[in-house]
Amino acid sequence: MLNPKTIDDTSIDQRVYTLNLGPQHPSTHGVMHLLVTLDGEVVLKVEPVIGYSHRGHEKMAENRTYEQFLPNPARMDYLSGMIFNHGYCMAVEKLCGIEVPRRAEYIRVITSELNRIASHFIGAMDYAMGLGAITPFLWGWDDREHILDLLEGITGSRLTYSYGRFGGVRNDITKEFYDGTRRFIDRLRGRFWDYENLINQNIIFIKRSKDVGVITKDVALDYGVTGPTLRGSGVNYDVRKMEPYSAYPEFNFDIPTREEGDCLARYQVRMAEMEQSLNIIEQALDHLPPGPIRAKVPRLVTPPKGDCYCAFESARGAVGFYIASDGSRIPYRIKVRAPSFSNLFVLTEICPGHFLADVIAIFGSIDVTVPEIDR
Amino acid sequence: MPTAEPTKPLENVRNSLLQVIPEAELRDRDYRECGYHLEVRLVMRGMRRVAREMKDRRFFLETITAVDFLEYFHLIYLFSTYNEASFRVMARVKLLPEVRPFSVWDIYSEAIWLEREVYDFFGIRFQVHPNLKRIINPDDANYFPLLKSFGKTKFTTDIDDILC
Amino acid sequence: MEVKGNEPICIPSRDLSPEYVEIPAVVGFAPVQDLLDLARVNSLWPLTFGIACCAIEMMAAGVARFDWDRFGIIPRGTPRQSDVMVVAGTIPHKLVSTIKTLYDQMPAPRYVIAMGNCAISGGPFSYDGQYAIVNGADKIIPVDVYIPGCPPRPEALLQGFIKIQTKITKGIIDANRRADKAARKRKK
Amino acid sequence: MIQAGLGEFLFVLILFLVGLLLPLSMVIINFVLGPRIFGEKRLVTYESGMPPIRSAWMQFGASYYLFALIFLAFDVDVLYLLPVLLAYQKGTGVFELLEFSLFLFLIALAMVYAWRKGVFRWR
Repeated sequence: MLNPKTIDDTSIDQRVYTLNLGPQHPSTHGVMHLLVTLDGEVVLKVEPVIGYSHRGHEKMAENRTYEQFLPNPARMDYLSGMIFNHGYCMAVEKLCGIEVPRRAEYIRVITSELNRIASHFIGAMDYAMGLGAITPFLWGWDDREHILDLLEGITGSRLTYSYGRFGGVRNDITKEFYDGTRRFIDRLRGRFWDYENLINQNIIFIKRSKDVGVITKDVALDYGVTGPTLRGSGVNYDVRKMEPYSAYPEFNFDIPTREEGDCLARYQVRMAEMEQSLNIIEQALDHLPPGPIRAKVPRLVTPPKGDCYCAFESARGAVGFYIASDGSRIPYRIKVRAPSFSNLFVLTEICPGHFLADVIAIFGSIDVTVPEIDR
Repeated sequence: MPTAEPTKPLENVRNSLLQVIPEAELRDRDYRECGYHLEVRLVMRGMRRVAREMKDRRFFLETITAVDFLEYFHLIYLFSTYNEASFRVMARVKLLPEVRPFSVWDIYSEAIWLEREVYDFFGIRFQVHPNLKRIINPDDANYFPLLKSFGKTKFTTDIDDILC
Repeated sequence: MEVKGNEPICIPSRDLSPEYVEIPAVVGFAPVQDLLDLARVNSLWPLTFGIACCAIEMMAAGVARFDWDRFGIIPRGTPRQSDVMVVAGTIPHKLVSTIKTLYDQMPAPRYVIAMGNCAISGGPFSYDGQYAIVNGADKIIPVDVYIPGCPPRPEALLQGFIKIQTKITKGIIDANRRADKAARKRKK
Repeated sequence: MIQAGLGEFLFVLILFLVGLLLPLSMVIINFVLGPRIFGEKRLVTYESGMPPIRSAWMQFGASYYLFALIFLAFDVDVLYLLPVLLAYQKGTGVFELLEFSLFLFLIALAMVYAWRKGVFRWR
């Protein structure tokens, strides 16, 4: 086979050509553009080109007060919008030193974990659809609609939530939400058995996923990979456990990891994480403390001079909000550390040598959201 | 396990960094208040040594970003660990606008794209970079968006060093 | 592309450039065309072109619960086989040439749905000094139906498709429905 | 008598005419009834929205050709399914089943041979 290092697409050898797995492609989860250099079916080089969904969030942050910037985080990674929203509120609270009442922390954990399950449904089932399995895609989205109904009941929106406020959450959870979540937990626990039968033992799914796109621990460290993609390679790094924030220390849940590091391992980690999230929600609902849902916070938050970096775990990995404030109402600089950005460029390391169809499988198993990369 | 003050690993990193770059200024920061444990303030020359030392101690490069303070830039590197109680080290480099910092891409492969993003938004040209071109903005764009001089930004004029 | 930061970015508003003018069919016989329109209405194949958050709601409209298959809507991967282009999401400058290329590669008759505030007017990201996005899809390609919302609910997207159906059949269905209602009232 | 002889070949003529007219009529109806658009990039080959990097005329690997051959083998034998039905109508079903499964088995042998030769491994 030709040596990937020395080949580029202008080489005289006719068999090598470069293909645009471009912005508009059914398998690229949004407008991701992969420049794939191929020798027949074998991939020699993959170069992701990004920027097709760049909206200038960070420049907007320098024109908006902290409150006006609230809707933006949920539109960065719209699959785990609730987690980003709470993360941004947590970053500003850390900067201003605002204490969040325990009930609000519990509500944040419940809604974040529900959003994580919804995001994993899309991540895992889009991966399965990348391999041609349409039924799990329909099942996954159907179960996800239950979560969206629950969250829409209390927040009013299905995808891009602005539910968090500095110092707590906007409104309390209702009785229907409480009962609905209980019913949802029981229903979903029964459904995992169906997914197990439909996909996990499917010989085609296993043959297409096993030993495909193996990410070793060193490569993961070199590229700063975090999240389920990293946990599929055997490193149990999860910001909820390593740097406990919000109310997570009060729940016991474990971090599922797999040792193989291939596409199947990442898929299994996502499915196992859904069960862990269900445990967390159940424990949070059992011990939901009474009390206020928002701390006393001035209408316009003016944090002191200084900067702070607040890390939290989204469905795709370790997200970090770096906020530098100059003491005024408008942030001086907000930098969002997007996990998808680091997870994406692992492709350039692990894709050479696979077939083109495997590149789509690997890209699906890494599960990135494009606007989060381009911010 | 809550992050009680991880004295043991933090001390190791502090001592090793002190040996590697004696001229840098190390500060302990309270994690609960600012999100990182150790801040290293140094000049551009020492940055590659810090990166190599962090790579040897199995830290991963969380992000590279810059903050524009009109007369100078702050180039911010964040390192974090996978394994034991995670703690975060921030390397802060003060750059004058025309200075071309060294690239750390051969130590951390992810730095290739992180540095391209910093160049794309701030115009900071890294030396010895494999292909330093724009990554997010259109290739024929002639502006560096996140500079304070570009476009609309409301910021108070009395900017001294924010972080002191 | 010369972009200065401080004044707002505005690409000259789309004059219906000649390349987008549809050349009508050779046989312009009305009843035949109406019959064809009725056939086109019930098999609108959208191009799977989701850019951002609205794409997720577009997929949700395609899945079991909202199920746009009822209207004969089958998403197609290539522009060569699609009738409707749903612009779902924000349009950065880097994507403008792609949208134009895809729109050109779609055969006539073709329609465009601008889904979400970003595609209508730049939505939550359009402000004085925005350097990255184009304020609205109609600055690039002629748009038939605008669906407000951020993101709009899947039902709103389905209603957008129905509105396109009414537009295609030039309101024939509504006219007949109104005529029947008037007739029933007169008979009472 | 010649006419009688000729009569049997009438259906071949009909088949040929239908085979010719059907696609032609589709193209003509489409040309006549449908509107047309001449966009600037209409004839550019579609490569997910980007200008194609190289023309599609290039040398392909040999394994594509072998793959196509094996597909052809099975495609042709599917073609035989229909005439077999018409031809073997006399006896009970068992004979036809045996006859045809033997035919399928022979073609499957070709596939096993290709498999052993490593055609499906693409290297």
